[in-house]
Amino acid sequence: TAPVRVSAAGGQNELRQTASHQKAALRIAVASNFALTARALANDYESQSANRVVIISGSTGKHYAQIINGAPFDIFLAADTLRPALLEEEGFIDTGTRRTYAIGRLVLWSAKSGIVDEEGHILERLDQYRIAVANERLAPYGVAAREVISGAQHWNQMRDSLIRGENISQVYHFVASGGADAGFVALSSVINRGGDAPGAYWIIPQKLYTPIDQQAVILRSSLAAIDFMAYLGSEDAKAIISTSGYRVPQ
Amino acid sequence: MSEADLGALFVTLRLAFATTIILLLIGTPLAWWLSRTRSRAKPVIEALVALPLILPPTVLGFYLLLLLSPARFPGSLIYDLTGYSLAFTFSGLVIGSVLYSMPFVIQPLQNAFSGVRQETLEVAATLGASPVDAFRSVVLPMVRSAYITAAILGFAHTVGEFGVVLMIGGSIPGETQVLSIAIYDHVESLEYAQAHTISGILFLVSFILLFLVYTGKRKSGMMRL
Amino acid sequence: MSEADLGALFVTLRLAFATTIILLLIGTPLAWWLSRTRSRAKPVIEALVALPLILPPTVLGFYLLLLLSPARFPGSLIYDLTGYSLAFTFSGLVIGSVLYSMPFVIQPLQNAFSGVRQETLEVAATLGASPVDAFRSVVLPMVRSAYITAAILGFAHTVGEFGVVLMIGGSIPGETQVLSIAIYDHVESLEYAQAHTISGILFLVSFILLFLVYTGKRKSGMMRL
Amino acid sequence: MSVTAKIRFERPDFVLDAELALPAQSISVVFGVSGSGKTTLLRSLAGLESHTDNRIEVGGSVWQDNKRTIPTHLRKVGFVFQESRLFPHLKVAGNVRYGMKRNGQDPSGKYFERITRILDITDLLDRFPESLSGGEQQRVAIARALAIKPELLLLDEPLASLDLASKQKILPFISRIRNELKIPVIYVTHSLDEVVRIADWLILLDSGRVVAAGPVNEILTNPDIPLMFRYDASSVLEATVQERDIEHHLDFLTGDGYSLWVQSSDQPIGSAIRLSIAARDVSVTLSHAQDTSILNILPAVVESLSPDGESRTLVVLRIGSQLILARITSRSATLLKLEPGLAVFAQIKGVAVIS
Amino acid sequence: MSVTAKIRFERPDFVLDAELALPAQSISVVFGVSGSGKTTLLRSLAGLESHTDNRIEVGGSVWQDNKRTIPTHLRKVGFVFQESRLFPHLKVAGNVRYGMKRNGQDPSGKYFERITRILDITDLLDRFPESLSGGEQQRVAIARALAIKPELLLLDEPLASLDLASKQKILPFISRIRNELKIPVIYVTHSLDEVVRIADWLILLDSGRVVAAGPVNEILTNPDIPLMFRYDASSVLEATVQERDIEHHLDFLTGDGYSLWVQSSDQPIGSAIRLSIAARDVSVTLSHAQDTSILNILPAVVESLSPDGESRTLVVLRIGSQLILARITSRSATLLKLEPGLAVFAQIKGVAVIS
Ligand SMILES: Nc1ncnc2c1ncn2[C@@H]1O[C@H](COP(=O)(O)OP(=O)(O)OP(=O)(O)O)[C@@H](O)[C@H]1O
Ligand SMILES: Nc1ncnc2c1ncn2[C@@H]1O[C@H](COP(=O)(O)OP(=O)(O)OP(=O)(O)O)[C@@H](O)[C@H]1O
Ligand SMILES: [Mg+2]
Ligand SMILES: [Mg+2]
Repeated sequence: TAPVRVSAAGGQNELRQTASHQKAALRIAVASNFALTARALANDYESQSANRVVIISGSTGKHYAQIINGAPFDIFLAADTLRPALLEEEGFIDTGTRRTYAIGRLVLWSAKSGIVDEEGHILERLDQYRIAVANERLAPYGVAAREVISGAQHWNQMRDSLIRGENISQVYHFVASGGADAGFVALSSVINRGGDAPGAYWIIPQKLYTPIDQQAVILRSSLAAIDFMAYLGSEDAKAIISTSGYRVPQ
Repeated sequence: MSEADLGALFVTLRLAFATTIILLLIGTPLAWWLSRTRSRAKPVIEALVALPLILPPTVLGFYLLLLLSPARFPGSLIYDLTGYSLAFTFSGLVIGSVLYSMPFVIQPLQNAFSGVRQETLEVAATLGASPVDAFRSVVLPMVRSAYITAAILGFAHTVGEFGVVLMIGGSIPGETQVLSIAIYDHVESLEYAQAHTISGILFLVSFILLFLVYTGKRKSGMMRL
Repeated sequence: MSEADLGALFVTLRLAFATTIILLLIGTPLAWWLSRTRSRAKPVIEALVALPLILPPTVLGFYLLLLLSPARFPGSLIYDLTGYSLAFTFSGLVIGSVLYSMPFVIQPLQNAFSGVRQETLEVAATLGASPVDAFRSVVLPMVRSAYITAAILGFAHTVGEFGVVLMIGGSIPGETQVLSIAIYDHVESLEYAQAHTISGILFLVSFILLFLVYTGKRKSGMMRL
Repeated sequence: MSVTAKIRFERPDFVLDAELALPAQSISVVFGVSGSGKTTLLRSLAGLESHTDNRIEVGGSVWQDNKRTIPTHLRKVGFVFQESRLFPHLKVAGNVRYGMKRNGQDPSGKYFERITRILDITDLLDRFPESLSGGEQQRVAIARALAIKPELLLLDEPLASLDLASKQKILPFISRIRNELKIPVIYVTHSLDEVVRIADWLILLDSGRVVAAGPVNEILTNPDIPLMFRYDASSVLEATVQERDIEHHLDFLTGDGYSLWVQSSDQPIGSAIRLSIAARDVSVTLSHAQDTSILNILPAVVESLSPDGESRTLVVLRIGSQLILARITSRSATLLKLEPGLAVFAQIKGVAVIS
Repeated sequence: MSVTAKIRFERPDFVLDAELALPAQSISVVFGVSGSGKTTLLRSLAGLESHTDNRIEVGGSVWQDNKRTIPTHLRKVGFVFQESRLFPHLKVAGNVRYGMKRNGQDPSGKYFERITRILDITDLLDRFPESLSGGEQQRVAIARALAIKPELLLLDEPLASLDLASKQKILPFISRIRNELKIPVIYVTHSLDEVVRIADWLILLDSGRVVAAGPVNEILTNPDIPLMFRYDASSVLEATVQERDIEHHLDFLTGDGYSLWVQSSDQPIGSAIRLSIAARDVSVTLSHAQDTSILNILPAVVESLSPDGESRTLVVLRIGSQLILARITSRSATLLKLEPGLAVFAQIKGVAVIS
C-alpha cells in the first residue's frame, strides 16, 4: 500500500521511508509513563512477528514538536488525546488511525506508612501534607489530580504549595525519595515495581476525574505499522496493558 | 510575560545571583589551593570538581533528590537538626546549582591563578603584604578578567540550568519555579508563542548584559599578567 | 548494561569526541582572534559565544530543531542542496553540541591566550618563526593546560548534555540515543537499578579518566607562563 | 642593626653555605661570577627560600633559627630584584606606594617626593609599568624598595641597566639612606668599580661559598684573593678635609701619613671622608716627577708584588700607615727593579680619587 | 651588508626620529640615558614597532619602505632583548636550537657546540629557564640570537648582568662573529668603557634624536659632544704589531707617528690591531719622566682644552696624526699652563691599553 498522507513534510517522509525501508524496525514514540508497558508489548509482539520494534520514550509535548519537524517515527503512543488530535488536524498522521489504546488510572501514593489508606480518607486532610502532582498544564495525570483536589475543596489553598513534576515519573521520584509525603501517580508506576513499591496507595475512583485516554496514531503507514496497530487491539496486548495498571477501551 | 513567568524570572535571578556569589566565595580558596598545591590529593579534587559535568543534569538531580530527601541520610540529619527539609526549597536549589555549576567557576579561576607567578607574590611579601593582603591587592586585580569569565559562566549556566532544578525543585511558584522550566512548560504545552516571547526576552537581556560586561572588560583590560 | 545502553555509550563517545575535536579546531582561531583583537566587534562575538549558556538546553534544542527541520528555512535549504536532513541525525547532534558546548572551550582558551605576552611572540619572530609557526611552537605548548581544561569541559559537557540532544536527536537507538538520555529513560521508566548501574559506571570511568588527565597535567605542569 | 647569618641551602647542583657577620649601618657588596649564589644568598636572607637551615639575626632580633621563621612580610626587608618585577596592574605611583602603606609611611608625604625625585621618576608616576623603558622600570623598583624604610636593604644588581648619570645620582643616595636609617645594605654587583666608593664591607662568593669577607680595603689589598676578583682591584683610604681650592674645585686631604688633592666633596672643612683608588690609576716612579698633570705623587714603600695575569703585576704599596694597590706591567716592574722594601713614589691621578 | 635607515616613530610623550647609515661588517654602539629611545630604535629596525614611517635597507635589500614591510620573521635579525625572554617551555638547548632550525642551521652541529661553549652554558643545556640565575639566562639569550647567524645583530644591553670574566669572553666573540658573518652589529650599552674596544661606530641618542654618529674615535675625541656622554671619554687608535716581549707578555706597536707597548694580543707580528685609551688613563707632563712604571710616554701637542665638570679638564692631544683624550684636574691644567699648540708628553698607563 502506498502512503496516503498529504502534509507539508509528506514528501520528505516518503523519501526517508524508502531509504529506511530495509531496516524494517518500527520506530514507536511512546509517552514516558507508558514506556515500560510498551516495552513489554514490544517483546510480546516481536515473539509473534518478524517485525522489529524500537521504543523511543519521551514526553508527549516534545514528541509532538519533533513530529511536526520531521521526526522519523512510525507510530506515536501519546499520553493524551490532545496531541494526536492536533496531529490529525494538521495532517501529520495516517488518517483514520487515531484511537485510544489505554486509559490511565490515577492513584494517590505515599512511600511512608500511615498517610494513605485504601479508603482514601487522606483526601480530607490533603492540605496537611506536601503533595506532589504532575504539572496540570503538561500532563493529563496532572489535570486529573487537579480535578480530584478541587473536588475535595483543597485546590485554592494548595495550588501554590504543590510540588510539581513535569510528568508522573517525576512525581514518582518525589514521593519515592521521601521528599514529598504523597503524590498523584499512575497506577502503572506503582504496580510495575513488582507490587513492592513502599508505603501504600489509594486507587482513586474513576468518578472523581475525567478518564485519561491515551491515544495512538500511525505517522507513516507501512505494513508493519498497520500490523502493530492491529496487535495493539488484540487480546494479548490488552491483557498486558491491563495488568500494567491501565484500563483498556471496550 | 504572564505574572507566573515574571515570578519565575525573579526566582531565576535570585538563584543565579546566590549561586554565583557562593561559587565565587568557595571557589576562590579552592581554586587558589589547587593552583598552588603540590599535594597528591590535587588531581583527585580536580576530578571531583569536574565530575558533575559528566552526568546528565536530570540524573544528577535525581541523585541529589535522594541525598536531600528527609527520608534518609544525609537529608534526614539536616532535617533532624534544623527541622527543615532541603528538597523542593530554594535552599535546595542553591545547593544543587552550586554543585552543578562548580566546574565553570573553579576552572577559569584556577587557570588564572596558575598564571600568577610566584615572583609577584614574593615582591608583595618583601613589601610587607601578608599572604591574604597580597592575594587581595595583587592577585585579585591581576586575574580580574578570569573572575568575569567565571562569574559569567557560573551565572549563565545557572540561568540555563534545568535538569537539576526540575528534579529537586518541584516547580513551586515563587519558590522553586525558574524561568528555564517555565519556558520548557510553554514548549511542552504547545504554547509556542509564549515560549518564543520569553526566550526572546531572555536572549536579548542576556545579550545586552553580556555585551556590557565584555565591553567593560575590554576597556579596563589593558593590564596583562 | 544492556545492548541498547552499550549502543548509547558508543554514540555518546562518538558525539563527544567529534564535538570536542570540532570545538578545538574552530575554537582555537576564534579564541586567538578574541584574545588579540582590538576590534569593536569583539564584545559582540564574546556575548554571542556565551549566549547558548543562558537558555535551558531543551529550549535551545527546540529552536535548533526549528532551524534544522527540513520543513522550513534554513533546514529546507540544506535539504534541497544535499537531499539530507540534519534533524534527527548524528550530524545534527554534532551541530547542536558544538553550539551548546562552545563557551566551555572558547573561554578557557581565550583566557590562556591573553596570558601569552606579546613579548614572547616577538622573540619567536626574531628567531624566524612565522605567526603560524610561533603559534604552534610557542603558544600551544605554553597553554597546554588550558587546552586540557577546554577539552575536558567540552567533552564532559557533551557527555552530560541532554536537553539539546533530546530535542534535535529524537533519541533513535544506535544513531542519536546517547547515554545521558538512556539513563534519563531508565529513571523516567522507574528502572532505578539500571539507572544506578549506568550512572555508577559513567561516574567511575569519568573519574578515572579525569584523574589520569589531571595527574598527567600535574606531572608535566612545571612550566608556567 | 648588624646582621649575623648562617645560611645553608641545597639545590641539586648547587649548595650555598655561607656565614655572614655584617656591621650595623654598613654597605656590604657581594661579588662573584654568574651562578655563584649571590641571588640565592639575598633570597635566603629575605626568607624567600624555604627548606633552608638558617640562622639569621638582624639588629638583635632573630629572623630565623631552627625553632621559628619569621615570614618575609614581617621581616621589613627592602628587596630590589634582579628583574624589576613591578606590579603590572598598578601605575608607577601605586607601585611605590604599595609598600609605604604597609609599613607605616605616609604614601604622599615628603619622603615619597624625595625618593621619586632622586630616582627621576616624577614624570612617570601616572604610567603603567609596561610602558616604561628598562631603566625606568629598574628605577621604579629601587624607589619601591627604598620607600618602605626597611631594616635591611637587599639590592640585586640594581643599577645594571642604568646610565652613568643615574648611577651617580642613585649610589650616593643609597649611601645616605644607610646613614639615615642606620641599616645594613647588601648590594650585589658585577661592577666593583662602581660601588667600591660606597662599600664598607666586601663579600666574595664562589660556587656558593664565601671566599673572603671583611672591610673593603682589607679584602682589596689582600694579594691572596683569587685572581678573578681582581680585575677591578682597588683600595680604600680614610682622610680628613683640610683646605679647599675653590677655583679648581679641589679639596686638600690628609690621612695618616699622607696628603692628597681630590675633587671637592663639598663637605665642610674638617670632615672625614673616604677615598677609593683603583689600582689601574696608580703608577709607580722611582723619582718624584715634575711638570706632570698628576697632582698626587706620594712617597711609598713597596710591600709586596704579585703577578696579575700574564703581563701585569699587582704592587701593594704602603703610604703612611695605609696600603694601596698599583697595577703595572710586569715589564715596568722588571725595568724599575721593584722589590719589597723599595722606596718609590705612587703617582695617583687626581681625577681618580673619589669621595 | 651595510645598514641605512630612516626611522620615525611617535608615542604620546616620545618621538624617535633617527637617521642611520652604518658601515657593513661593523659594530655600532648606541649610547644614551635611560629613556632616550635605544630600545625603541632596535625594535623599529627589527620590525617590531608598527605604525612607523620607516625606510630600512640592510645589505642592499629593502626591509621596509612606504610600499611594503618585510615582517620580522623574514628579516633574519638576531635580537637580544633587554630582559632575557627565554621560552619557558623549552630547555636551554631547545631555546638555542629554536632559531637554528628555522634558519637553516644544523641544530646540533659544530656551531651549536661552539656557541654554547663560549657562552659557558654547556652545563645548563638540560635545564629549564626558570631554574637559571639572571646571568645564566642572559647568556642563553645571547647564544640563541647568535645561533641563527643573522644578517643584522641587535643587542640591547646584553652584558648588563654579567660578571667581568664572562664579558671578557663574550665581547671578543661578538667581534669575531661580525667578521665571520660580515654583518652589522648594533649594540646598546651604558658602559662605553666595556664596549669601546670592539666598537667601530658610535651613535649618541638623546630624547629620541641622534645627537652624533660616526666612527668611534671621531666622536670620542670631539669635545663638542654633550657632557653626559663623556664620563667614560676615551679614544681609539689603529696600530700594527711590530715585535713581542714574550717574557713580559707585551707587544710593541707602531701607529702613524707613535709607538706603544701593550699587553700582548697574541696576534701575529705585522697584524693591524685597535687600541682604546680611556681619557682617565692619560696624564700630561711637560718633561719626559724617568723611572716610572708608566711604559708609554709619547710626545704630543695640545689641540684643545675643554672644561669637563667642575674640577676637571678634557685635553685633546695630537700624537702623530691621531687624536687622543686626556682627562686631568683643572688645577693641573692651570699649574702646567696648558694651551693649544703646547708640546707635552702623554703618559699612558701601559696596562690601560687594550687591543
Ligand atoms: N610600550 C610603551 N608605551 C609607551 N611608552 C613607552 C613604551 N616603551 C617605552 N616607552 C617610552 O619611550 C621612551 C623610549 O623608551 P626606550 O625603551 O626606547 O628607552 P631606552 O633608551 O631603551 O631606555 P633604557 O636604557 O632605560 O632601556 C621612554 O620615554 C619610555 O618611557
Ligand atoms: N630556581 C632554581 N632552581 C634550580 N637551580 C637554580 C634556581 N635558581 C638558581 N639556580 C642555580 O643556583 C645557582 C646559584 O644561582 P643564583 O641565582 O644565586 O646565582 P647568582 O650568583 O645570582 O648569578 P647571576 O649573577 O647570574 O645572577 C646557579 O647555579 C643556578 O643555576
Ligand atoms: Mg643573580
Ligand atoms: Mg631599553
